[in-house]
Amino acid sequence: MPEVLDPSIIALYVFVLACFIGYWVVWGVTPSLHTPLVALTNAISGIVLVGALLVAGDPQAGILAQLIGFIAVLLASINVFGGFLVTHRMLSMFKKKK
Amino acid sequence: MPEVLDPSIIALYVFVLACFIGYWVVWGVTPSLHTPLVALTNAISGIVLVGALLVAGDPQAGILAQLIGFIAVLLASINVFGGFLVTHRMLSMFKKKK
Amino acid sequence: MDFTVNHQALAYLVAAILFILGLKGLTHPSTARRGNVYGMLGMLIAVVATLLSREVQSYGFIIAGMTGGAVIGTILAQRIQMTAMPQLVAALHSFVGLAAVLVAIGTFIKTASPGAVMMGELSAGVIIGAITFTGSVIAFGKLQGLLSGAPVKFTGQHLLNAAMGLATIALGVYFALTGSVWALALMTLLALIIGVTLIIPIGGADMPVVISMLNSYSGWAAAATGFTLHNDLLIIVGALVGCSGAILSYIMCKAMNRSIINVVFGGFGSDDAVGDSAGAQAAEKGVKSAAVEDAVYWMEDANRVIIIPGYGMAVAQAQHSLKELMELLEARGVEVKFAIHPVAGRMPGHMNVLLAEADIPYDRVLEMDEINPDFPSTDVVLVVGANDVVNPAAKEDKTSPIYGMPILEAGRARQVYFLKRSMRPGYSGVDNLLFYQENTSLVFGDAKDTIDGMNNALKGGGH
Amino acid sequence: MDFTVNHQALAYLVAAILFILGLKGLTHPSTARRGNVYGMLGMLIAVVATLLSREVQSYGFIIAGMTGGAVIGTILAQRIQMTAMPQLVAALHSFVGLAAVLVAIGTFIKTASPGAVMMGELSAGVIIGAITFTGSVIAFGKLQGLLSGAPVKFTGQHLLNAAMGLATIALGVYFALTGSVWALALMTLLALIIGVTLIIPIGGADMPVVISMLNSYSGWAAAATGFTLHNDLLIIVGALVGCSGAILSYIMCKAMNRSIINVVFGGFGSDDAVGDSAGAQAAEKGVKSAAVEDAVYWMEDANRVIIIPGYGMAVAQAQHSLKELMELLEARGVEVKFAIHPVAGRMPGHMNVLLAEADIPYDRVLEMDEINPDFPSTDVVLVVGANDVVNPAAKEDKTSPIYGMPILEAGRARQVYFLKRSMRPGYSGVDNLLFYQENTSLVFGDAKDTIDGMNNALKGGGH
Amino acid sequence: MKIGIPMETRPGETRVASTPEVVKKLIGKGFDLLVESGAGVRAGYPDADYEQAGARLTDRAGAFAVDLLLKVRRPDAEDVDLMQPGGLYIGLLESCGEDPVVAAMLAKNVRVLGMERMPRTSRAQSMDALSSQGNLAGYRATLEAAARYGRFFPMMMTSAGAAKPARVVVLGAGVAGLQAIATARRLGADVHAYDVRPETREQILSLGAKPIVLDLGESGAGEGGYAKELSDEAKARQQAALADELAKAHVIITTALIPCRPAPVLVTEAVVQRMRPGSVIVDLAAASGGNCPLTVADEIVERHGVTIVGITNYPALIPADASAFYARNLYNLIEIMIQPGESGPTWKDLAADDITAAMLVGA
Amino acid sequence: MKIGIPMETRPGETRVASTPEVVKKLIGKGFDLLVESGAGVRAGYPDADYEQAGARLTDRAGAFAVDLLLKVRRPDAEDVDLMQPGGLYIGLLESCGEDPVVAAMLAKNVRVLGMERMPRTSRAQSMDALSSQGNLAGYRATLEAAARYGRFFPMMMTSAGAAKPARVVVLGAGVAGLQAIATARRLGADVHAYDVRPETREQILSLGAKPIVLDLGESGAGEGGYAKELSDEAKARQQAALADELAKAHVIITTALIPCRPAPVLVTEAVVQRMRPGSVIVDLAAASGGNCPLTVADEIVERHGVTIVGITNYPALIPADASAFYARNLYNLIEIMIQPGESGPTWKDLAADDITAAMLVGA
Ligand SMILES: NC(=O)c1ccc[n+]([C@@H]2O[C@H](COP(=O)([O-])OP(=O)(O)OC[C@H]3O[C@@H](n4cnc5c(N)ncnc54)[C@H](OP(=O)(O)O)[C@@H]3O)[C@@H](O)[C@H]2O)c1
Ligand SMILES: NC(=O)c1ccc[n+]([C@@H]2O[C@H](COP(=O)([O-])OP(=O)(O)OC[C@H]3O[C@@H](n4cnc5c(N)ncnc54)[C@H](OP(=O)(O)O)[C@@H]3O)[C@@H](O)[C@H]2O)c1
Ligand SMILES: NC(=O)c1ccc[n+]([C@@H]2O[C@H](COP(=O)([O-])OP(=O)(O)OC[C@H]3O[C@@H](n4cnc5c(N)ncnc54)[C@H](O)[C@@H]3O)[C@@H](O)[C@H]2O)c1
Ligand SMILES: NC(=O)c1ccc[n+]([C@@H]2O[C@H](COP(=O)([O-])OP(=O)(O)OC[C@H]3O[C@@H](n4cnc5c(N)ncnc54)[C@H](O)[C@@H]3O)[C@@H](O)[C@H]2O)c1
Repeated sequence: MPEVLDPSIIALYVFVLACFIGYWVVWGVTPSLHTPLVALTNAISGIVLVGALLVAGDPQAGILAQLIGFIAVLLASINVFGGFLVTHRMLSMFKKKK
Repeated sequence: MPEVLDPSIIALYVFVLACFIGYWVVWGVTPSLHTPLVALTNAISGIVLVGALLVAGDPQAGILAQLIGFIAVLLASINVFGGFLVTHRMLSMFKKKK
Repeated sequence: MDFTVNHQALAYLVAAILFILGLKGLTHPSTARRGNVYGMLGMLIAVVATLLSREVQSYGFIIAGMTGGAVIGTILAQRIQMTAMPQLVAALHSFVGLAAVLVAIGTFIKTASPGAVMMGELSAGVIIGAITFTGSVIAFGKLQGLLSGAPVKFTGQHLLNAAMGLATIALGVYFALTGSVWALALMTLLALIIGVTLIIPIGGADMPVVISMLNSYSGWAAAATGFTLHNDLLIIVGALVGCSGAILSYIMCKAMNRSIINVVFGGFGSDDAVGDSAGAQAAEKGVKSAAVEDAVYWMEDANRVIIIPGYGMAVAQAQHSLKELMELLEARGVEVKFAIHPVAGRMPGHMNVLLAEADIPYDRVLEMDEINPDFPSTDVVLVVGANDVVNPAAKEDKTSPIYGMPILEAGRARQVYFLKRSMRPGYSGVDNLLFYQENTSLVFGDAKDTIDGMNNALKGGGH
Repeated sequence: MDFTVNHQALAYLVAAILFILGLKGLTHPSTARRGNVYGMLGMLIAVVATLLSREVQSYGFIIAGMTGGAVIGTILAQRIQMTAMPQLVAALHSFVGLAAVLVAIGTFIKTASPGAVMMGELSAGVIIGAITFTGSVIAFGKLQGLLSGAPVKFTGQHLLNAAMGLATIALGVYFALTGSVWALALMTLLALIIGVTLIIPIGGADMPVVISMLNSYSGWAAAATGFTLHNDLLIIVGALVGCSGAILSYIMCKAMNRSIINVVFGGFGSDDAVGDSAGAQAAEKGVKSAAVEDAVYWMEDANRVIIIPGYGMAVAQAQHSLKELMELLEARGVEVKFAIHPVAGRMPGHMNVLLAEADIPYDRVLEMDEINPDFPSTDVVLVVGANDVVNPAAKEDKTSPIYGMPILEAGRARQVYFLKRSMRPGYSGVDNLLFYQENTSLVFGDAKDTIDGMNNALKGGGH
Repeated sequence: MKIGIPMETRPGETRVASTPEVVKKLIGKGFDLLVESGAGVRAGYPDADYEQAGARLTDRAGAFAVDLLLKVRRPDAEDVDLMQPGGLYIGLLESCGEDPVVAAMLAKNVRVLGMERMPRTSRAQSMDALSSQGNLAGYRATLEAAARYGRFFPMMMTSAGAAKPARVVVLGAGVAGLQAIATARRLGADVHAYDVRPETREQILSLGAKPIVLDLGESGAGEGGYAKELSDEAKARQQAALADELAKAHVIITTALIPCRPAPVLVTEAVVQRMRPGSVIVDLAAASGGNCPLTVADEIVERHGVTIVGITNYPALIPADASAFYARNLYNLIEIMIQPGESGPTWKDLAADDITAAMLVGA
Repeated sequence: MKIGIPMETRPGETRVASTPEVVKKLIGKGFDLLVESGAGVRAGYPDADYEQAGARLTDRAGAFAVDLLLKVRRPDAEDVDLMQPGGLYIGLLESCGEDPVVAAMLAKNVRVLGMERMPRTSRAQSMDALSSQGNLAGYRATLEAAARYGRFFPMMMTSAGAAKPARVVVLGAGVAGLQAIATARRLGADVHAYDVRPETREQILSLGAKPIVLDLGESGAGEGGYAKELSDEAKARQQAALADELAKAHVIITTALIPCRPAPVLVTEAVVQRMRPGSVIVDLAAASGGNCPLTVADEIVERHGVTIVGITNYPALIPADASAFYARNLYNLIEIMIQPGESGPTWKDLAADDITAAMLVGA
């Protein structure tokens, strides 16, 4: 019955709500965790990997697009693996008492 | 090209994200504002008015549904008007210096 | 028509943002009014966007309902006594609950062939709405004094509730699968009963938390309605209200030293833990107890605060913390004085020794005769572990053993906060008449801890 | 295939929730590792859900790319020196930026007939990604020492940036409307240049904030990609990273007493306000400065903390605050001692008088000879307005006027925090060699304010 | 009605029963004030100030021939001769039970109000001279101890070495004892204190000092806030249990008193022998026999290398404030005793009020 | 090598140049210690303790016939006769410029190290007797003031009335002055202080007291941390500007000194007249003529109702710690003067070290 909603609007809903969450989630971070937090955020921003996979994994996209996708997958993967690992290493420095 | 996403899933996205926001939004409230905050939240929950309007305003729904909708509109409206006003009155008590 | 679903969706998004900002605004006094305005604006946009939508075609019922609601709501809110606010909020809640039930049923009726998912969502709306409705009615009754404030308990209560809960859910599932109107009706009935049995065992002192909890329920009911109607605004706002209401209940419980489990599941063992706390005793005697933050809220904003230290300040060794409190308040432009009663403490000059140790400047420390005239123009008096020296019985009660002793006239200030650990009397063993005065509240706890808490709050430890 | 878009969407939702919980976890030490694990899990679910989707059909490039990325990423992260972490993060950022650009271009190529909206979203992804890419490369260069850390400035810089920015946006709009590949190429080029001109004027001291800012950019790039692909996960995570990165930059700026405007717009007037602050001077001399919270973080968790008061403690009258700090730390099971140098202050026994005034128990107050052996086994030394009495020059530098004076061997502890207002020397006028030691940081500010800040943080004022 | 303020003649006494400030207030109430010339000089209140306040200066006889005689110390036999029959005496009596001087006054039809007999009720607190003077004594005695101790009271870490804080033990935590604790703490000493009344534990803590807790098997709390005498058994147990604590002390200030009983012995000679040379004992109970048997009243002696201070009248060493406080006590008392009449104030029925009834010495 | 510790014979002196603790350390360094019997008794250090530390007890002559003579106070002419030619003297000289006794010592080929001449460098701080004794003096003088003041130092609000805190003014914020400030603050007084050296303002604040700031048109800061004498003009301006502050004071503690110059006059007779009867002036500059012209050295006088305390030797009133600190100063000094040799320690070249070079009195 009802008209169909433009998917971009739904995307906008999701975007706005996620922005609010992003706004609140890091308040109150301990200063010593600033750097690890940046590292984790960096690792998470490797989520473009998902986009890269869609480009690289689509055989209909043509070889140029797939090649571009391949590089994107490579770069994003470095970021994902490197980012989480670096975060892990930083956090390991925080040896707690006992 | 892509299959169509079930709208309930999008609703779920929105719901989950809104829950996170609800979780964070009221932390740190001053105790003296507990009661006004409850009052405002109450007023806002009068948003069922929107649902009530959709029932009451749909002539195809049949007279029974519309009557039910009418009562719902009435109740929800009382809540909306009463709620915001009561909040306002409570906040007026907080007369600040000068 | 020009106003497409896309326009509507954008308008709803704006409304949702306004609601979020509104709630956030209410967390701090300086933004609270603005927050309320945001909330109103959000509601206005939501209603207008709905009315403009293609689905709404006939306006008769709507105009009648909204006008009626507006008139009734406004009158209620205007006429109500400040002290009756909690009842009003409870009453309003019951309306939301009932409205949610009606919307769900109305939608069921108007929808040609509702699917199982939709009917499931719909049942959720009905159940939660119904519980909210009767629960709020009971809360209203208790607060209004129509029902006894005492918790009503019987054995097997929780078992019964659980059984009814399961039955309700089962009926909901059955309804979703079959669309049986009888199942719907029975389910609604059972949910209404659960609302009663859930709230009736909770004592009057817990009602503020209950109201906030019901608030949360009404949010979930709205969200369920949103799922039924595929209305994102209802989902967002419902989730928002549901979640923030739950958190708020938790925060309130913590501030009142209550267990949230108790409150949600209707007086679960509420008699043991909280039973004989200082706060409970105070409540029994009709003495108000307050949280640290309440006192802070009023002091922060005062023009003049007078601190009356007594023996309890010495026992708690709270002098250094008091110094800090003084500095924090003065930094906010509050005038702070210490009023020393000649026999405060247990030796002559007891308070002087300790205040000097904490390096509180002498010009802030005044004798009884000097400061007594200042009390009527004082916003907040903080009585820190003193008792006998502010007891009006010394002036009013000829039979009292302290009759005839001059006192610090703390009771004449606008607000009095007593910092002490219990309802026990002071050295003289005489009950303090000042406790029962309208403008007096007791903040229970060790004086040093309490003042440290105040300092923390003043330094913005709240957020 | 069994794995429908609905399943994928649900998996994405779970991933998004895990990312949120991950970020939240990283805000507190006790949940930080768990947070990282949540993040990894989220990524795993996201990748698997994507690979299972119908759109992904050929796996060759993917396997090659991911394997290569995994190997390179792992090696980089393992091999890197702890001190080179910031560079690594900068480098990783540049990869994300470039990847975002490539994904956008790849999508453009593969999409048969992209609409104007999609191409607009796509340009946004390219522009932000490109800025992130070159900006991160510059930041990397500065941190790695390949480029000078000094801010590079020229007149008209901001004007140029603004002009280029406008041009880029114009090209983006043009591209969206026409689909001109040349516009796309030119736009990309300009954006790459902006990345350089935006970061090059920012000084080395601000790099941590810049990195966090670029982080935020990479989030927005991901979100833009998400809009292009109609992928909710990318949108959510992008917005999350974008927003939290921005807030984090703001928080870091506040902690470092920097203006966020400066950093975002490349050294806007950075020379005047911040130029000659204590922190800047310290940085010039190669002395580390730290925030209150850093010191708190290490003290909170220490087994033993030694406080060395000096004349500055007396000037700041910080003794009462120190008493509170002692109590707060002891409540956390930290052993706290005060080490008194024989000539600390300006009169014999100066520190004793003040510590006694604050009622610090005598058994916590130790003489130099008693406590010197304890420093090597001490986690944190807090030097509160003392200077000469901990200066190793007294032992090491024969030409120093204080040569031969015995000192408190603070430098042998694991961490030393100096609380003072500036880089100025103490009574003797001699520069303090301890400042330059690896394990030393300076916390600038009035000692009382700083300690009050610590107390506040210890009381959980952080949240 | 005439009020007389004679000079105090006991050796070493420097106080005076009223100050110019209070004299002025009394005159305001309608009294006629007769002050012996020179009465306040040693307390820092010259004759001129009394005159300015409205009093008449007079000789000794003039100050005694009054309706209301205000004194600090107990009168001598000769003083009684000068008193006016039918008059009223208010002052300390310094006696318990049989007292010829009081008998003589009563015989002369002088009504006697003994300041020691002030009840310890909240209302009477502002008239309680034992409290006000005890407070001064506690403060001044601690200064005496500090001045006679050959070392620093406070901890002091200097380039010429470190001084450990003096270990001060205060025995008896009544009014004087608590003020002694407070003053010693102010000076930075490490203060420990002991009293038989169990409620003092918290009071000692409330001043930041450390209570010494002994188990005597019985409580020493008596009536009206005072202590009662212990059984012989408990006394012995107390001495033994205290000995180690006291031997470690560098300064002991004793204030333990029991009304109308000899002061309990708390610091034995054996303890004094064990103390470090140069230590100081200040015995505020010296007048009642002392809490240390080696104390000599009104003298400062050295025994076993320990200085033992037997000063009995500390308030006289801080006469300006001591007189001011005492005068205020008397004023507050007089206020409840009178009613305004046409020709000046008249006495109320002294037997009717709790306070005056308790203070009135029976025939 | 022999070190001698004679008894101090100046009237009122109770200190001793070394304590058993330090004696033991010196013996550990290889010295032979000769202590005049009874030397430490008045300071609380009995002969037995010295013997136990390893010293030999001897008569006066024995304590003088040594290689290193340690004294507190300046020697008498007769003392010089007992000294061993070629020996070394360390002690206070209490003189500036021409000094027959020092001349006699030098004539006898005794090398003289004057403790007053200790340079004020960081390294010398632990040997600086003027600081260590000044510190004690500041503390003890304040106790003296409190004991002689007829009222409470602290604020005291009681049921018998309220005592206002004593207003204490400290003049000269050097070592003694700062400790006086600290002690008066501890006792709860309302403390104000003044010094000519501008850097003292912050130091006064750092003790929680209130600085009095005057504009003299010139700075009083001299060399080596000491003050210099003001011009006559500035002196007059200072007296006038201080007068009102001082007249309000209840207790004045003066410590203003200028090396080798008469003490500046800060409290004029006119100011004393304006003070409230019962006030107290403690003049620590009494030995150098006093900061108040009415001060009589070594006496306590009353002028215009004000008690003026002229005690010149406060450290002698707190002899145990004073001796201990002084002994530590000497020990720290001796440590830098010797090198270990085969048969005990030997002297380094005293002219080579900054400190001893400055202390050495030239011929
Ligand atoms: N000044 C003198 O010379 C002297 C001498 C003897 C007797 N007195 C008598 O003592 C009384 C003095 O009056 P006041 O008002 O100072 O004392 P008070 O009447 O004895 O009251 C003290 C109050 O402090 C509270 N308290 C004790 N410890 C505490 C802690 N740690 N934290 C918070 N509160 C604490 C107690 O209540 P909770 O137990 O509920 O916490 C008590 O009610 C008068 O009756 C006076 O006559 C005075
Ligand atoms: N004890 C004695 O009898 C005596 C007598 C005379 C001289 N001295 C000499 O004084 C020195 C004592 O050493 P010390 O380490 O105690 O002091 P110091 O070396 O003089 O250093 C004090 C430090 O405190 C800092 N400070 C001042 N006010 C402050 C405030 N409000 N908040 C935070 N920091 C503040 C100053 O740095 P900022 O300006 O950067 O804040 C200064 O570096 C020695 O050189 C000693 O020889 C001692
Ligand atoms: N109006 C009032 O409420 C009021 C007025 C004055 C005093 N008081 C109370 O009365 C109490 C006693 O007052 P006081 O100082 O005049 O008493 P006090 O001078 O008679 O005795 C001094 C102290 O010695 C203690 N003592 C006696 N025998 C002892 C022993 N064997 N060992 C150790 N200590 C011993 C007593 O307990 C008392 O604390 C005080 O606590 C005071 O608070 C009340
Ligand atoms: N090794 C060291 O670094 C070291 C050692 C000892 C003292 N000092 C410093 O030297 C300074 C002076 O020491 P001192 O106490 O031995 O000095 P002092 O005893 O010679 O004089 C006492 C004080 O009187 C003050 N004074 C002189 N004339 C005055 C006047 N007309 N009005 C007011 N005040 C006047 C002086 O400024 C000085 O502060 C102190 O500040 C101390 O910190 C340093």
